[in-house]
Amino acid sequence: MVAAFFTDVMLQPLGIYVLALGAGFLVPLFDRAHRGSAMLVFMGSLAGMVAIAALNLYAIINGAAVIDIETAGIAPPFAINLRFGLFEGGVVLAVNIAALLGAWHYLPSLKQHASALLLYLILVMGINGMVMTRDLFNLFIFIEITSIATYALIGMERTGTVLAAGFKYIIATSVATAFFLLGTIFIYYQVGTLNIDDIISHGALIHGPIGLIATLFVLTSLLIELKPYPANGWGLDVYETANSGIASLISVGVSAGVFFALFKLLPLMDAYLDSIAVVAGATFLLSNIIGLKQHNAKRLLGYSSIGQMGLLTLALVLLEQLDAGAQIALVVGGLFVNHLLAKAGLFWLAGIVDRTNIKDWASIARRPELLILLGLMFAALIGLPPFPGFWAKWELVMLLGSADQYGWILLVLLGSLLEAAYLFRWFSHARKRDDELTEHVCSFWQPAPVAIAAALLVAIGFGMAGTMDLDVPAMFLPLLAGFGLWLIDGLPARVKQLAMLLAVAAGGYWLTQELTGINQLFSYLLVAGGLLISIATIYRNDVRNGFYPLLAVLLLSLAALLRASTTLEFFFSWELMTLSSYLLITLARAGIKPALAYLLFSLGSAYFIFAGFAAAFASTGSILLADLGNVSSPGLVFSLLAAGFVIKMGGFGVHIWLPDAYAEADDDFTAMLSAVVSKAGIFGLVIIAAQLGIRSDIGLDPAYVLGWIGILTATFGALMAVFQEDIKRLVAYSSMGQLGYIVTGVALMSHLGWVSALYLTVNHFLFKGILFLSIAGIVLRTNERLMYKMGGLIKNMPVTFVFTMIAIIAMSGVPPLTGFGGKWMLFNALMEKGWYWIAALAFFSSAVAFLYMFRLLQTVFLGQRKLEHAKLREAPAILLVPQVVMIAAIMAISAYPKLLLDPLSAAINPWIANTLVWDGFALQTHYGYWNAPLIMAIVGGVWMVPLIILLLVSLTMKIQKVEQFNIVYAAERPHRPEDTHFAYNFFAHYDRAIGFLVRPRATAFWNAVIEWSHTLGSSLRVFYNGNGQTYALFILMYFVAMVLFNGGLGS
Amino acid sequence: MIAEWTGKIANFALTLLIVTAYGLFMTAFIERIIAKVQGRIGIPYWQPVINILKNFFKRTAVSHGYMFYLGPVFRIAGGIGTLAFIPVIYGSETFSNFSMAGDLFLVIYFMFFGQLGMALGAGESGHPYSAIGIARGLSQMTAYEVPFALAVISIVIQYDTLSITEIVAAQQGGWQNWTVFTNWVATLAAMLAFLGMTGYSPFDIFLAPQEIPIGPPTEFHSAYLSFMSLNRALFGATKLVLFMNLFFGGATGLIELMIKTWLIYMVAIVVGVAFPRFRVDQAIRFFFKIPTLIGIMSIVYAQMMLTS
Amino acid sequence: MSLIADTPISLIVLCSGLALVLIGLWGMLTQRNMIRMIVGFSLTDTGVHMVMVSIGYVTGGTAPIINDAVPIAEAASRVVDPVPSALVLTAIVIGLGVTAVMLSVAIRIYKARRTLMIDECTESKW
Amino acid sequence: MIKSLSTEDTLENSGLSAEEQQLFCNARPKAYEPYPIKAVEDFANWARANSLWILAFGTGCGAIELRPLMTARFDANRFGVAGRPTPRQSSVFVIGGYASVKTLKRIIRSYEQMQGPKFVICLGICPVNGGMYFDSYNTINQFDLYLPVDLYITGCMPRPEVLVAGIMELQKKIKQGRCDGANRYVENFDWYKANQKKVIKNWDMPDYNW
Repeated sequence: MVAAFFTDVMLQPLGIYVLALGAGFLVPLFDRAHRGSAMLVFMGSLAGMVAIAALNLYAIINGAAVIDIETAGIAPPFAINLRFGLFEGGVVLAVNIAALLGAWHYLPSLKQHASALLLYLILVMGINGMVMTRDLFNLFIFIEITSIATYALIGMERTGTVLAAGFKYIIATSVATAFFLLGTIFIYYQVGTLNIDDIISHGALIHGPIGLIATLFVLTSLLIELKPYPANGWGLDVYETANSGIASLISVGVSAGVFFALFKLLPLMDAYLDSIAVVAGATFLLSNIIGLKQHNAKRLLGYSSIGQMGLLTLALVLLEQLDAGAQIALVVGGLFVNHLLAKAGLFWLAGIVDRTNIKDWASIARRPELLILLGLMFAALIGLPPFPGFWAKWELVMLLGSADQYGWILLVLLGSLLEAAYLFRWFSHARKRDDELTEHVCSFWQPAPVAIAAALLVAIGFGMAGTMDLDVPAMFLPLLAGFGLWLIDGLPARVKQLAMLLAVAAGGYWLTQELTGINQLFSYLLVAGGLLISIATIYRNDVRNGFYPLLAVLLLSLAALLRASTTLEFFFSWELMTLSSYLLITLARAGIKPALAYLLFSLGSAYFIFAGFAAAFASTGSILLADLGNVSSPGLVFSLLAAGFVIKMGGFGVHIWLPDAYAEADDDFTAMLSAVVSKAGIFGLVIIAAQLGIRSDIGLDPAYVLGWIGILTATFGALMAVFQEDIKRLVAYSSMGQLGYIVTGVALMSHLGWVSALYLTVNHFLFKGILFLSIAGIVLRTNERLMYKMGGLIKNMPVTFVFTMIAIIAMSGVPPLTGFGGKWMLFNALMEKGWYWIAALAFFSSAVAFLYMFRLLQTVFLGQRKLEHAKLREAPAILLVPQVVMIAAIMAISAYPKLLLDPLSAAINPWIANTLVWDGFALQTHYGYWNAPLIMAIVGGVWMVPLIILLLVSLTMKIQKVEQFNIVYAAERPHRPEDTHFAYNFFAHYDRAIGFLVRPRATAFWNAVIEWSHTLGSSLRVFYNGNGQTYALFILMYFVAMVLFNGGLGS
Repeated sequence: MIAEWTGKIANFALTLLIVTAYGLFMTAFIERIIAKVQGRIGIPYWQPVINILKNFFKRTAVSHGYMFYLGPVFRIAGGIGTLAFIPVIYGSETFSNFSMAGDLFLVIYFMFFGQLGMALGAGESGHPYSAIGIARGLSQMTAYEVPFALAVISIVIQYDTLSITEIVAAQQGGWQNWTVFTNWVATLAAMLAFLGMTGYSPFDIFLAPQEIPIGPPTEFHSAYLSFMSLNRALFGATKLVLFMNLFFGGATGLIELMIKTWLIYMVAIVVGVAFPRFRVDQAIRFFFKIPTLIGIMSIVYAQMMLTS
Repeated sequence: MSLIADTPISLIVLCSGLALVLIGLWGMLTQRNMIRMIVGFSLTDTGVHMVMVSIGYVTGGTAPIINDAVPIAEAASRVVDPVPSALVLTAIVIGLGVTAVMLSVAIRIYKARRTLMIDECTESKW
Repeated sequence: MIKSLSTEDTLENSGLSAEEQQLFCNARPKAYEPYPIKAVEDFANWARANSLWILAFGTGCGAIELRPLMTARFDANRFGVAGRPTPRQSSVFVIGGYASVKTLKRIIRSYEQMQGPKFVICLGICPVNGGMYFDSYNTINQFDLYLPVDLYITGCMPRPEVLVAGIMELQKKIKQGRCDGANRYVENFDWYKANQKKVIKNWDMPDYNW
């Protein structure tokens, strides 16, 4: 009998109500007896709700029928009925889980009054009811129950601020619900039933002004409950002031219920889909803009929450419009779960950390677990892989693309970018090691709910990945490796380094083994090269928490990028690479601020690529990279993708993130960034060029523009490098310039152009790797980055000097080393193409490059050595080892370029017919010829002969090796190395001549952009003046506006 | 094979000898002309040789380090190499050198080889004046490279080749085929750049014998110095040969070579004797204005030639 | 006189209900005192209830009790629709609850900050 | 070839602080033998004689007499004479008239920075016996106590013609191989140093300025 009751009632969805009400009665009783047991009952009943929802959902997923509960045993419409279908089940389960975890977090403050426990239960039950009920009036009742419970919970607080916010909330929602009631009754008046299904089936009966008013009242009050801009100040105030537990439940639970109600009633709203979309889209975008100005943690979360609800509504409506009902589960469901868990988790985190101003969040800088949770939640919110939001956004954008809704795509991506801006700014604040801030203390168990939420997010994201067509093991390998290494992050550095190298080697090999063609070439460059450079990381043996796992993630995601066969896989790995490199930059002490810029620009580039892929999908309907070539509008797709890749490579105008990021990152990681990571952009560029660029119908224009961008990047990169004092910034700018040549080479869309581009790519990898590793050694020894504070180091670090010199000759393009080949081929290709102006600029920029190259050698290695540097030792051997390998490669390629050129041209031949003509050792082009081995021999000869002569002559002389101050100093003697070493502002005269070209205009522009957006934000939030009546007025005006907008007067 | 290459090397050695001797002679000759302008007699013709020998016969020297020691070697290697890649006399196997190794682009880039090595050597001397001189010289170089590059591009468009031999071949058959007449715009730009290249006044600030005693070579002396003065003669002559090949129809014999190069050199000398010195930033701005403009025009001109 | 007599009672109720709603809103938007705002709310609420009742009324109808006085055949035309009345009961209860919570919150606000003026509770904004 | 220092041929640069010691070379200068083959030595001397690079360092009032040498009137270029702004490259040091103590310090440094063979010409009477400054507290009365002199051209002031004559005389001496001032300086290095340090009180430079 009991068992029967158990199975028939308790395990049914109805059991949720039974549990809630039953526990509601029991809690006060137990509370009288014993507080602990009351809490036990409370948690038990919540857990029970979760269990019931889970069991029934499981049953339904396994094909059980949708459960219809008819109260009082009478069929609808004569009695209220509830429904527990797939969607209801999912939402209910999610909400209950959030409620359970929220209760865990909220318990400390809940348990002060037993009634609070009761109210919490009622609140949860109300949400469940909103989701399940199929009766319009019943929906109203559940809304009110939820609201009352919420009011009461807020009212529990004693502080005036919270109460005031609560009162505004009450006023606002009660006005809204009053209208809901009116709408309901008018609908009943016309349809004669309250059962939602019947109403929908007799939707035709809703007609005339009354019908319009009725539906609009219902719709608008639901929208109001979802807090649309600008009628949402009341919600923000509650988010800001209320306890994090209640705020989280309002943000995810109540909104979820209302949102689902909207979803249920949507069939009635067909006429108003557009206005809903506009409202939702505006809310998403504008609340994210306003978020930029916000520094109050919980209010910021409120803005983000409102924005996310807007995005959800927008997605729902757009899918409805494109009648892509099939994807609702994936897109809306994904976004919903993402928002639910991440936002709830963030509210709880805010409760735990309990710092109002996000600038004070540095207090958790030394709490890695809190930081990781924060980062995970943020990543999930802006839809980075592997979280559900990523897949949902991907699907959404693809759908929008295929419907040519580019405006909406722009809005979604822009909003996400803004959200990323303020969320990760917050993360940067939290990362700052600010010592005077008191460190945050919290018990070990306090973050547990957040952790569980994060785990659920990852798990769901992983699950969703299974439903996409995606090579899951390959794509998740980086994360897996990173996780594994993170587990052993406590071990000594040497062990971690070894494990990292092994993991990358094995994983990289497995990922890239069966690649061919260009991908294979890049796999040597990115994976093998990355491995080579990461050997250098051994030169440090401090702890470096998180460095090695992230490095593994980075390198393996690069490998996965090469392996990607679909745009989805490509984008997935791309985002993974962006995220991991961002975090790696933040690991450096001063790297946090530049890292933010790096991340934002990288996300910008990623979104360009995203849009490009969407456009491609729109025209081909396939996400295979191989099908990119068949798009009907190659110009658009090419431009979008190229823009993305150029941003990632620090193209002219969007380069401002590059120098700071390169300069402030860890020294060995800078080498990785410049030599390896930057190649990802080149890879993408080459791929799309191969797929789209050589299409005849694309027209030369995008490629020509790309060529100009490339050469301008090269020129200005070189010019700006000339005026740097910081050695790393100098080489960073030079990196930018060199990449510019490569962009131009790719843009040439000719065989020779591509060969030169790839050749330059390999060359750039070699010499930039050497340069940055030598710099790492120098900085390690001198603890300086300003070049004028060094000097004369050739005496202490001869090996480093020689390596640097070779690298610089290889970069400068002076024969006989590799650089010349690249320049020669590029020049020939440019002439063949007839791009004479670009050729001239290329010539000029490579001449300018000499200035900074010489400055680097002169001011660091030559000139006067400082007294304190007299005892410096040579750079550590482990830093030199990779350099030796790269020097060897440079020498080999210089002496015998065929070694490199044959595979390069073989990789290109599938796309463009080979044009390399070999005459013996000499490479022939239409214009000229280049016989590298002979050049090498001649240069060797003409260098050896005078050397021998000089040695012979030296035999007849007494040559005295002298010290640094034995110089002709106008019949005086030098006094301090500092004032004898000509290094600071080395090219002052050059600055006087053409310095006006390199005043930081791009920086000024981007700063202005930041300024504008913040100003816009502050002017958009004037509505939130904190006055409850103003808020109520806005709500009223919202109703009026909706009615007018939807032709209320017309009909 | 071996014989062939030894032959080539022997030929090149001969060319090297002749060009160097000619360069030294030219230096003295120009000195004497300047002297005449100033109403003096001037140095004997063999003076440059004596100076070089004198420096070789120095018995003491100092060294600031291995890069300082190698600087002059790099310098003269740059000179010799540049010559090695240029065919000196058209149609003569003996004087074609190793021009089969690379084209005009190689020559232009190899010119930097010596300058870079020299700069490093001077840098290690630790003398501030060296660094200043090099900083000025390099900046000026980037400036005059612009009109020069434009002119080169223009004639590459015109002759549709980068091979110096072919460029010369295209100018054979009468003075009217010389670039200076067929593409005078490019020649004008290039000759303006040439003023900067030779490093005579008004573009000799980076040597500035008074303010920064003779700039980069301040610390060099003895054998180092003689290497460098040898190179100065050789490199100067090489540049003349290059300009003659590119713009003045090359030479079919030694006499023609000498007359033409002498005339080309005279341009720089006349300007140098007539004009005072530019400050380096003035020099840079100068090259970025009129000469660059002319260079741009020269490319347009060449394209018009192609179309018509 | 006759005008009022002719107009059906339900219409009068409806109009006055709507009027009440507007008056209530006017009160909530203009009165700064929270208690007055709450009064405004309950006016609105009552107005809504009146509207609901008026919707269900059938002119000259009797109570919705099916007996020999009202045969089933004529029920639809003769009896008042019972549903709105039922709804109104629930609505009243809920309105009551909401008003109660409002008042208690208002009281607490007064305790906490010694004022009932809504425009003095604007510290959380922007 | 570049030779490494052994202990006995180093100087203790007592004028320098310990910190500065490492910045200056402390090797003792070495004398050089003539070339083993006589013909080579003669040829070398001929070359040296015909390429006299004068250090452009006017140490006294006589410097004014050096300038006209390069003008059209005297045109010393004919004899291979040229001015050179850096001692490293010049081979002749013309002490233009009196040398004050203050200047002597610079003269010594510049002389030591010249590469041998190097020659010193004393111009005017002052370097011989102080001339009109014979009782001045800060003028060197007898120059060859401090540096080896190869040629005196007396007079106050000698005109450029005399200077030209002197240069030709110097050339003659050089050709005969009789100008070994540099070696004399090295051989009697300690004596010269002692004299120099006697008059130069603030000796803040290495004992030999390489």
